[in-house]
Amino acid sequence: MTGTPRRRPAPVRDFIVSRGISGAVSLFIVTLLVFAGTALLPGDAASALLGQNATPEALEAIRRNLGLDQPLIWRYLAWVGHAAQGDFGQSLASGRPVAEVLLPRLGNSLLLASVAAVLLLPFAIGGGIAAAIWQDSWFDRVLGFTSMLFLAMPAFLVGYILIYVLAVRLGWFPSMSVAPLFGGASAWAKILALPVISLVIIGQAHTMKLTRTAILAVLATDYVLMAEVKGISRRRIILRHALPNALSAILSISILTVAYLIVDVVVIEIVFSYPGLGKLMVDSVAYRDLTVVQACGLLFALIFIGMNFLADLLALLVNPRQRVPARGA
Amino acid sequence: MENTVLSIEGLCIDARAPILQDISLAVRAGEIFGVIGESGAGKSTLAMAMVGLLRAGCRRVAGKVTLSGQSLFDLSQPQLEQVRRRKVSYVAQSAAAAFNPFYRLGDQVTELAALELGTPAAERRKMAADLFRELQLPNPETFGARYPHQVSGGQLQRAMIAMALINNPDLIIFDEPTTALDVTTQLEVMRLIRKIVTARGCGAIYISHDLAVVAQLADRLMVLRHGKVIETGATRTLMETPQQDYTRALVANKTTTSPAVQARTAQPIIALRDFAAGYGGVSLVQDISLDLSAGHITCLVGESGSGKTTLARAIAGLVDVHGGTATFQGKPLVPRLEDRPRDARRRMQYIHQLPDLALNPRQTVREAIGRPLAFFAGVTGAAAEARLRQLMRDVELPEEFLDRYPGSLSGGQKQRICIARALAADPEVLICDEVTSALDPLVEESVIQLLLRLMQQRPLTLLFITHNLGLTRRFAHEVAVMQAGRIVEFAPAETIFAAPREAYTRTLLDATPVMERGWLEARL
Amino acid sequence: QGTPKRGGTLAIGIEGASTGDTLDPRTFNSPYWAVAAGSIFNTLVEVQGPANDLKPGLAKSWEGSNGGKTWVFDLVEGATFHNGKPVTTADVIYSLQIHNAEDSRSNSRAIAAGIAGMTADSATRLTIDLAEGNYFFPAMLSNYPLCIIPEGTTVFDGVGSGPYKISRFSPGEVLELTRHDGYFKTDAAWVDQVVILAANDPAARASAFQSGQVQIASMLDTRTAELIKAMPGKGLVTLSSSQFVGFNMRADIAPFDNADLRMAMKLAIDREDVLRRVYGGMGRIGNDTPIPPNDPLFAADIVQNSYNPEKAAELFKKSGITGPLQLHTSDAATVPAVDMAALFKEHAAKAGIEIEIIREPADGYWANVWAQAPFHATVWGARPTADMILTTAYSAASPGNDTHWGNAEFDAAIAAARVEPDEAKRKTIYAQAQALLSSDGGAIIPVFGDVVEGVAAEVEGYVPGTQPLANYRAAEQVWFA
Amino acid sequence: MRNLGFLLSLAAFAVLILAALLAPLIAPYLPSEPVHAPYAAPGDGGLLGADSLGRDMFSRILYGLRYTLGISLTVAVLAACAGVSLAFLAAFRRGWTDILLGRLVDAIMSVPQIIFALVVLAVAGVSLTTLILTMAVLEATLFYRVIRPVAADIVAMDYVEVARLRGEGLGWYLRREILPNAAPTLIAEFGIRIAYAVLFISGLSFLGVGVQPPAADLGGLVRENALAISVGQLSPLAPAACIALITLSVNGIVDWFIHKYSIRAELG
Ligand SMILES: Nc1ncnc2c1ncn2[C@@H]1O[C@H](COP(=O)(O)OP(=O)(O)OP(=O)(O)O)[C@@H](O)[C@H]1O
Ligand SMILES: Nc1ncnc2c1ncn2[C@@H]1O[C@H](COP(=O)(O)OP(=O)(O)OP(=O)(O)O)[C@@H](O)[C@H]1O
Ligand SMILES: [Mg+2]
Ligand SMILES: [Mg+2]
Repeated sequence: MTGTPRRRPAPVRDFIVSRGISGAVSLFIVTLLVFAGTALLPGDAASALLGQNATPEALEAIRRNLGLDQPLIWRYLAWVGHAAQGDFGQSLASGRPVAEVLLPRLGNSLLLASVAAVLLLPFAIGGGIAAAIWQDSWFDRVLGFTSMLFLAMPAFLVGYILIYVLAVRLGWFPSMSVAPLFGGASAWAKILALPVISLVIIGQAHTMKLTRTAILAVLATDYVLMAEVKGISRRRIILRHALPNALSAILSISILTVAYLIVDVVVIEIVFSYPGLGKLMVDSVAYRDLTVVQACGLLFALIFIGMNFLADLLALLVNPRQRVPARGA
Repeated sequence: MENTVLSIEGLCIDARAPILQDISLAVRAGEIFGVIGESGAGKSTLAMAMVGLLRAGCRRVAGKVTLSGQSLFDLSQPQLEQVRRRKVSYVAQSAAAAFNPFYRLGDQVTELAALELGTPAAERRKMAADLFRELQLPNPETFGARYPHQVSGGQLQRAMIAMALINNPDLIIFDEPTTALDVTTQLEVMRLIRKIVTARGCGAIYISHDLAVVAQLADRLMVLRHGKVIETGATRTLMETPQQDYTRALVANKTTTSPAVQARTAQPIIALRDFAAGYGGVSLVQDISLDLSAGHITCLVGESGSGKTTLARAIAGLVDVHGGTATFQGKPLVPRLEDRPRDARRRMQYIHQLPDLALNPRQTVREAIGRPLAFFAGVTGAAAEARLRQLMRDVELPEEFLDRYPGSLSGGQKQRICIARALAADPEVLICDEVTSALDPLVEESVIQLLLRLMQQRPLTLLFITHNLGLTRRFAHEVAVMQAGRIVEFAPAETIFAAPREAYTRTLLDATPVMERGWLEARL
Repeated sequence: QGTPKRGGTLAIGIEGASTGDTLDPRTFNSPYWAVAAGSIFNTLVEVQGPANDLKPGLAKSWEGSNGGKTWVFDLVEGATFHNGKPVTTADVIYSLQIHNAEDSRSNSRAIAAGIAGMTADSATRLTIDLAEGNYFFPAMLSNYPLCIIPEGTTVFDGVGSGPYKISRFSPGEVLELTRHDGYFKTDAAWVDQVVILAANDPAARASAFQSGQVQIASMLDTRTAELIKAMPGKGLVTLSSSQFVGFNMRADIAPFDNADLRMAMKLAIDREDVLRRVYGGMGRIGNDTPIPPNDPLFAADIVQNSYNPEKAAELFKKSGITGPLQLHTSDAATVPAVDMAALFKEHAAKAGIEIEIIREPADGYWANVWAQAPFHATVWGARPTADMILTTAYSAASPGNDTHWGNAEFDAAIAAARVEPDEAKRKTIYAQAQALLSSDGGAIIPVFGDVVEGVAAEVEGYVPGTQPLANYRAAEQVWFA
Repeated sequence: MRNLGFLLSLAAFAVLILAALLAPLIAPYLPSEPVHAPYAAPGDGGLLGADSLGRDMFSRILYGLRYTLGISLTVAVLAACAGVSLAFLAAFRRGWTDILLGRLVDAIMSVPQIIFALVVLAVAGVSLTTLILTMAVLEATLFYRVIRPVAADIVAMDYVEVARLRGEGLGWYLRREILPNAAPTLIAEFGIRIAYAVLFISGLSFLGVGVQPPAADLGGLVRENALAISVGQLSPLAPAACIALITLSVNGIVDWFIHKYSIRAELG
């Protein structure tokens, strides 16, 4: 073998294919779950839509309109088919296209997640690395204890304390994070402040703990010991020998943190009335807004599966063992 | 001594319990100092201490380590690092784990040159290429561009030696550098080490648990056991006139031989014809024709990866059979384990290489041995108890061990339990896959003795897999030599050792170190 | 209070919004949409102040004749919609008619259905004929869903004639409005922008008000009111409102089709305790009718239902009903509803009646539980006239009859009151109706809690009415000091 | 240090369990009894003050503990039984069983848990049974994900092969070979799942789909009294602190356990 082969390395291609297939299978099961779950919601959509004034004829008409008279399988296929083209139908509650309802909320969720991630990741990952390097030092212990504390706290507690101290007492930030039209960027910053702070506080504990574990695993390897025996300085060992190898783990952790920030923040959205996807889904479940619930569920799963895929792919790309084929070319 | 590169005086290291006690030694430039000891004796701990490093949890209680005139444990961290960079190198047991998977080999090998001298990249590539050439690595110019996972174990080990040479050290520490390699590669690495030390005139520490290897390489020897020095001296003196019982036992000419056996019966107990087996459609062993004679010991030898285990497991029904025929006592052997009748499963017992993994840590010895009794023969209660005690006596273990968990037993004891468990089924054939290779030489010998005694007591046939040709020579009735999934030679032991027919068999025999003086020199 | 000033952005936090909201006036059915309607639209007639005085809206004057059966309205001149189109009688006719359309879910459908015919005498003069006489008809037209939109609107985009027009509408989230420059009332709409925030959670509303994020907050918890008032810059307005929280027993199905059981339940709740614990003492005892004691039409002479565990136990036994009664409640029917249910359970237990409380998620409550479960919490906002609440909530034919109680005598009484011009006689008729409701009706209305609203000190011009947020028209009234 | 933490955690957890068990004996009042003035401060209104209706906060917390702990423990036990047996089965059977279960678990886990629970509870209606079952299904997937690789490692051990060579039945493998060896991980995971379940049920109650009033678990208590927090009455923080104390003490115990048995701790 001379030199690395030019063509796209087979492991990456194989990975994309195999993970793509398994992701698709997961997604397929999710569509089944989501569809079955929402199709079983009590009181069918038609009567929910018409409320008290429902006459049998009107109900029948609406059912026909929504395709509710079709067999379940057919409805499922139609739904998946349309969804694949980005058409999630109309919101049963407001009659607007679901995509129109969803997109601004998705934007809000992404905004909140990315701002929180930008603040959270450097802090949490840096903290995790530092805690691993100075394992069992007072720094590590304090960090360990505080993160354990925050992991133990229910999210709404953090939210309420922040509202009380920063909004009610100090009046620094608005307590409700509803998007403002009048006021521009600084208003946005104020609106995002409290949910972001809560997410940073709650999320950092988890991310930091994962990072610390990942770094410790690398620091315990033979090649780090070897570098030490070679007389390489501590600093260089950490920066050049340990960190690159922990990189794939850190990348995965970061991406999964972002996924968590998009997807798993319902309680925070409720506490601050933040108009994100989670709140939309909670509200839509309450209104029996089937089409929106279906779309939300699918979107959540898609984000989650996609993020996991991305995490694994990045981990693969930074790891030469995975990226470059073994012997020969 | 003026040209002493390393001296250790009264070194004691504790973790929770003492690991090293009162170690003293001195190594001169140009000599190879051998350290021999069983697993866990403290060899690696000692090697680390030689570069002033203590593993996490370890504590130096007393003693001094002086390397190139500097007392390592008195130095500041930067000074210590400098000494490590300039004066000493270390070759680890597992090269695969000791190379950073993230960087190319060339960069890792020349990292110190870049750090210490600021050598530019182009020059470093040349340096590395020269070293690779010296170490007879393939394509020395481009070898450095590979990642660790792209080269073989033996090549990696040599790359590690190259890395050790880059800083022209006063002392190189080899910590079991050949343990993970097969005999032919081992011989090459041994030759290299000898050549380098002679050529460069540096001092070397060679650590191993294999007396034959150390005896060939080292000028002086130290025997380490349970963290204590048993004996130190010139290799020749030590080999010829050992002072301590332990050393004597190590050195002793192994006298056991195979038990006298009946002539080969016409009807083999197991017969394979054109047998092929493997995983997932790929045949890893092919064209196997082999007869196991009742009451005989058949040794299966061959280098690592040649398919020994695969073949044994195929016979046991654990690997898919792809073709050929197999008979057991004249009747066809059902390929799939699950399809075999219970009695067939009983009559053939398999003993694994690593007793640690073969015993369920959450079952007492009584449960482990008692289960086959209950399962195959339905023996329970008092009858079972009597059988259990008998089996413990058979494998020469105290009856109290019945209530112990495997965790509190030594490796040799565990392997005896595994043997007892196999015997509990009252088998006719025992398949032993390297059952002694994880054990220390003395323990290995006692287990072999046990097997031989058992064979005299009951009608047992043994298929014994090993890579230890010395053992095979003393012990086997027939030998089958495997290479690349085929049996290249199958003959009575005397024939194989006296007049090997195949070139491969000869290479294998030739590369196996023996304790005779001058063996390595003859092969340089 | 100083002189009115232009400028500023007013933020209002109020409950009752949802992601399914639309701008179709026929779907308006919550405080949030009442206030939104009051900011975007106009009705023909408005009510103002504690005495429910009728004021001109888009109609500058009106006149009833023919025993309250024929009404003539004259529209103001110069009123325009946000799109510049002038408001005409055609628009008014269209706006009222849509409530009676076939697919209408309007809570004002009954009002629209009572209209026998409408004639546009000119662009500004309109004659409305009613099927039956009703002297309260003008007041009824102040009901917020009856707001005026341009004729022919099919895509409901929120174009109205009101003081503010929509800049952004995010359902369940926020409604952002800017001043309508051509607004026909020249002494109103002082602030430049209005933001109406969906604040369904009472705690969120309270903290938004305290943190200064909103200047006006609806429905604050009475028990914590004092603590908020103590904060600098935070003013409170207390309304002796006819809004109430009650429990509905569906009189049409088992088990509450049993009158003894209904009375047993009415006697099994300790009204004094509810007033003290749920409303911090701020409110008035109710007598299971929607008419509060401070209303001039309140029937003071009829029997007051009050806590009597022994009698309740007796009636309960007599009813022959056993087993726990499931009471559905939710935050949607306000926090007091949840608390009151918990207290009710305690009180009833003393009478040997077991109540099992089912708490429903807030947001689906109105669609799925209210008016449907046999025993559930309800809340009714203040209405400008006694007739309206009695008709909407208790007449057999009304879609809003959430107790499903049908009593011909009662229906006849309120129909008679509507056409009775004599006040004293009217009062007697209403007393009779109240007696029927109180003794037989399906509603338990223990207390009329005062409504506490937060109005920041810098907000001026706020005229409290009987309905929340200055009869829902706070946005056009106030200015910043 | 770790031992101290362990002892403190153990003590705290024991106290909490005892408090829950003995609630009727310890609590000065019934949890539903309005005995103080609404929002009475600690001191005038019992040990921890009163809630909005004047019910005794301390008594309500004691009874709330019963719900929170009872539900969490039940959920963890159910989830462990289901998740662990499926994980064992998948690790042992391999093939389609493994693939199908793995995909199903992946799919369930790719919908955020709280959303999943909300949908299911909306479909099935909120009751103690549906609540516990829903949570148990979700937790079972987490059990599965952690235990399956552990079980797979064990299945790959030679001693399992020894049993296979003998021809043992499925029951023997699962009960005698895999279970005892997976036990430390399982116990640690069990602890983690309890802590998670505590937070989960609190979250659901907070969203209004958990324990129904007037009964309240700790999360429900926080929600009920959220209003008081916003006006600076801090007594509702007591139930929240209680939730934190439970999870903290369980974590402390698990941490020690993980350390003692050198279990590779899987997070999240
Ligand atoms: N950090 C440590 N803490 C506690 N005990 C340790 C530590 N490192 C090693 N030990 C123990 O010290 C003893 C000696 O270990 P060491 O690795 O030096 O043995 P060795 O002779 O190199 O064995 P092997 O042949 O298996 O490599 C062993 O019993 C080991 O368990
Ligand atoms: N489960 C498996 N699936 C696929 N290939 C395997 C499997 N197990 C072993 N092999 C491959 O089969 C070949 C023969 O392996 P086997 O273990 O039989 O060799 P061996 O002679 O026993 O070696 P050693 O001396 O190292 O034990 C090797 O190349 C190995 O990589
Ligand atoms: Mg070692
Ligand atoms: Mg092998």
